[in-house]
Amino acid sequence: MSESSDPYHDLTISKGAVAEPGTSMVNETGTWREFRPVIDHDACTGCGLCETFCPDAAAKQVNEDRRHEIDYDYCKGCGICATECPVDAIEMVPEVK
Amino acid sequence: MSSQDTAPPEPEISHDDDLFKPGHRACAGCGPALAMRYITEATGENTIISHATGCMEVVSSPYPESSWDVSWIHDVFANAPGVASGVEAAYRAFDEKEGFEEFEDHDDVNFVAIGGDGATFDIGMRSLSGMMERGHDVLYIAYDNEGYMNTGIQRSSSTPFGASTTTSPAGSESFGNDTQKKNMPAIAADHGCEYVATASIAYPTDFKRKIEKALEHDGAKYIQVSAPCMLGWDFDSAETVNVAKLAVQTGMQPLFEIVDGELSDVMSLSDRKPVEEYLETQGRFAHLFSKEGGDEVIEEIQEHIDEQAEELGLDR
Amino acid sequence: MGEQTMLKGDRAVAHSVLSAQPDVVSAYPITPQTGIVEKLSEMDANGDLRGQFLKVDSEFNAASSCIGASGAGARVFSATSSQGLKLMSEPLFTASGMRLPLVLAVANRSLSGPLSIWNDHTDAFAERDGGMIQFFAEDVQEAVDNILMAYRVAEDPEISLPALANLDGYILTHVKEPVEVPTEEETAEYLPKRDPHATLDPKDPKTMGAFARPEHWTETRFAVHDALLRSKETIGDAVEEFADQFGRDYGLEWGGLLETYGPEDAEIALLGLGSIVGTMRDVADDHPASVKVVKPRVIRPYPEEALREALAGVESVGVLTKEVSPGHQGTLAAELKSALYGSGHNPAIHSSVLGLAGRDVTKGDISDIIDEIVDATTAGPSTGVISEEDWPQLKRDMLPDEVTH
Amino acid sequence: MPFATGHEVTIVKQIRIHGRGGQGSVTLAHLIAEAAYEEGKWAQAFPSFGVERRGAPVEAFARIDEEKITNRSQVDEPDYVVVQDPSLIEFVDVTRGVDEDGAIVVNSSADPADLDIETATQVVTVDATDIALEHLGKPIMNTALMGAFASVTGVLQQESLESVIMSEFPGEIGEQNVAATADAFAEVASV
Repeated sequence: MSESSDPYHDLTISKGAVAEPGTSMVNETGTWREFRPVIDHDACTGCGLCETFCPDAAAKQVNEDRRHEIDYDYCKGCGICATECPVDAIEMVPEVK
Repeated sequence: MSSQDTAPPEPEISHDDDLFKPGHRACAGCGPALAMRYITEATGENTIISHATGCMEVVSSPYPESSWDVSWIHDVFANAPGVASGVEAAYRAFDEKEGFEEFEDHDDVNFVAIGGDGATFDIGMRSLSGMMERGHDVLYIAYDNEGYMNTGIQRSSSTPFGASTTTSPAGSESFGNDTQKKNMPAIAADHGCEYVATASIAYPTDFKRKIEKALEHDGAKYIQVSAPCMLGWDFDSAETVNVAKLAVQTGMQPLFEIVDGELSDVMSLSDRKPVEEYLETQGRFAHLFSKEGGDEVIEEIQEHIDEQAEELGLDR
Repeated sequence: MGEQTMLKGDRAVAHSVLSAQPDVVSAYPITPQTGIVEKLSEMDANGDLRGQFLKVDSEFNAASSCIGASGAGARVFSATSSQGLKLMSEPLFTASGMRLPLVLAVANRSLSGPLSIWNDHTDAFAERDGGMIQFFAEDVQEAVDNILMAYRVAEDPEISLPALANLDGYILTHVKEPVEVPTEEETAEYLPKRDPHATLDPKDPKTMGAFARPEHWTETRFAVHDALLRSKETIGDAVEEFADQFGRDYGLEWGGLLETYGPEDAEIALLGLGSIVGTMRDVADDHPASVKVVKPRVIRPYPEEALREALAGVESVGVLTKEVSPGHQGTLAAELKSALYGSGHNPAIHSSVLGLAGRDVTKGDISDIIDEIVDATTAGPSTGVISEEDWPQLKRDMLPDEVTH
Repeated sequence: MPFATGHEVTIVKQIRIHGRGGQGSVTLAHLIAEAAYEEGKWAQAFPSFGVERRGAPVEAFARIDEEKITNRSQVDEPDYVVVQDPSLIEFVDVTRGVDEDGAIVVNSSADPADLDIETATQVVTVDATDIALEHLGKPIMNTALMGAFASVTGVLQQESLESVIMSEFPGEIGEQNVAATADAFAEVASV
């Protein structure tokens, strides 16, 4: 996230507290995570269900080969992707603190 | 907290196309947050959302942050439909009057109002009734997590029979909530909404198709999407979609459309599961399995579902 | 120039609103406001009102839809009274925080209970702390003109707040008297097109109505407070330009925030809001004592400095107010006392609560109040603030047993 | 407004109308005020503010002055009283506060002396309902009553009555009402 899109940078309250779109990106909810989903790319079929069912838009297809990755900046570690993965290609592993 | 892997750099992950951006403060495994994603994916950019107070409003808009990449306005708990009525009327006026050429055409904008079940079934029902009765060109979407989760899991008139909440707790004399869920889709249909549907976050393709279909209709539209709350329903965050699926598969949450007042497109079930399989996944129903007499309550819930299934022609 | 004609107050206000051609009008009927929206409905039905008219389910959603439309960038109007204003109260408070201009005509009426449909100022004062500009009108002409000035100030990009244009229910809504109603051309000249600070344009998405945490909320409230304070100057400009264009002067001498009438060096001042001021003028003319009338045109922003100046020479002030804050006193008097505290000038303040819920205030009532002030003044030197409040119209023999006499 | 101080107490005339809900007391007050305004005077007309429904005794008020009227109280000391319905006299004190040099105009076929009104003020009767029936075919007596009021009090000119009636009810209906007004004016003048 660029500094200019950080809404807290030199924050002055706008008239009526009108907020700019998409600025929640500054809040990296990955810090909430206790378990981290790890994708076994060999087992992954690229079906995309992890992406479909991620409440935080953290599971994403990243190339045309249907490779999927987890955006650990935002993944809260809920584990839905691991539960819904039809080929058990996602494992939840404890975050190492 | 960035990755400390020594593996080759991960490919770039882009959120450019997300209209409900990450960084929102919903619980891990939030069902309603999935609904917000699906709504924005289906409506696209040319959308103005009027949002009621509630979980999804609070988690998405702590000033100066916003998860919304579409135009969005929140006012109070009870008035999202009233606010949406005003937005829609303003665009109608902009179309008809001179001097507003810089605004999008009314017909090119999707006017959407969103509220939880508390905002929809209870406190905002007058506002919703007025919006529907007047026929504003607004799609109202109720995300239904069956209670006041934002304020700490109190019962609403959407809370199912037998569910324990903080204001309908199971106790020595109580099996939890003692009323049946209010039938909002029927109420919406009786207002003359051309398009009414139920949906589930477990069936996103169906949900998004229904949103797109709803938006093809002029006037007021109503969609109610079942969106389990891992916190309020008390299940593991990884199970949100499974619980939502079970709600559909047991007939607890039937999926259907009402178009021009006629029931249609019921998602029928070839092998409807007993409701127990759904109830046992959630702590809010745990007392039904541990307390004497709980089996009778489960039976009552099953009977209610069976009656509803017959009315809807749910069983294949 | 709009021609002077005989019009009923509610109809005249509707004509004034029409001249501003709001994009969205949204309202719900309530006595004694209804005549305003009935007339606007007729104007809508005849195609004279070019905006949208929403006949909503409640005042709550009248205010709500006005907020949505104002957020979208529209000029909006609603009208209400009493319980209706109460029902609007929740969204109205948000409109100020969101800095959305709305203009409402409020036909002032008592609040239940017991139910009463008649005039006093309980409803307006109950919204005092909402961050709204509040104008009061003495006669139909001022009610008509305040609509335009309310738009002018509310929609000023530097202010951007909701404004209530108060007019006394029945007394002004239901009286027929001569009034000039501005034409659309005149109003267009006076009132610039709205220039909103943000809109709900999908091409430039914004998030309106975000929630603020403790680290930011204080600043948003201060901004509203500051805008209200700054609005005094904006009102002054609006009154000045109004006088230039329409030839009617609403207290230019006092920055448009109040008007005075009577001898400058009077020993006694009478202070009141709205239509009662007209009757006060008549009494001041006839009474042998030297009396001037002081009429605040707004209660928010509060015209503190102007009041201090206008009351600078007087020995006593009679505050005649159609409201009371139970457990304390009439707010109009309480606020005057706070305005004079520390000013170095300490006139005796005689507060009278009267005219509640339509009880007729006669010239005799007002004359008696002046007599009492004269008696108190001649009885000895000014004792400063007199905290005991008088209820001159109270029928003590009718009070319930529980009342301690 | 920057009023000059020391407003002269001029010829303010205060009128109170007694009628029943549905008889158009407010309309009559409006017509009187409008006719005065037509003559270049300031005028004010307003109802007694109530929740009364059809048939209940109601009052309406008007004030006429050479200068702007600012008084907002109800009319308790009228110069003139107009009674639309004589059956009210039994229940309502129509003389309340009336000026002794003023007049009470009653819509009645009876002789003033036969009416049960105790007052030092002049009482005049006119059968406005009959005049209305004759000219309009309907018992809508307000324009006739206004003619009688103008004639008795001298406060309003016949021309201004005509002008107000014609602008309020253009066409044939207006003409019929003007005729009724003129009839009543003449009838009372001849008493």
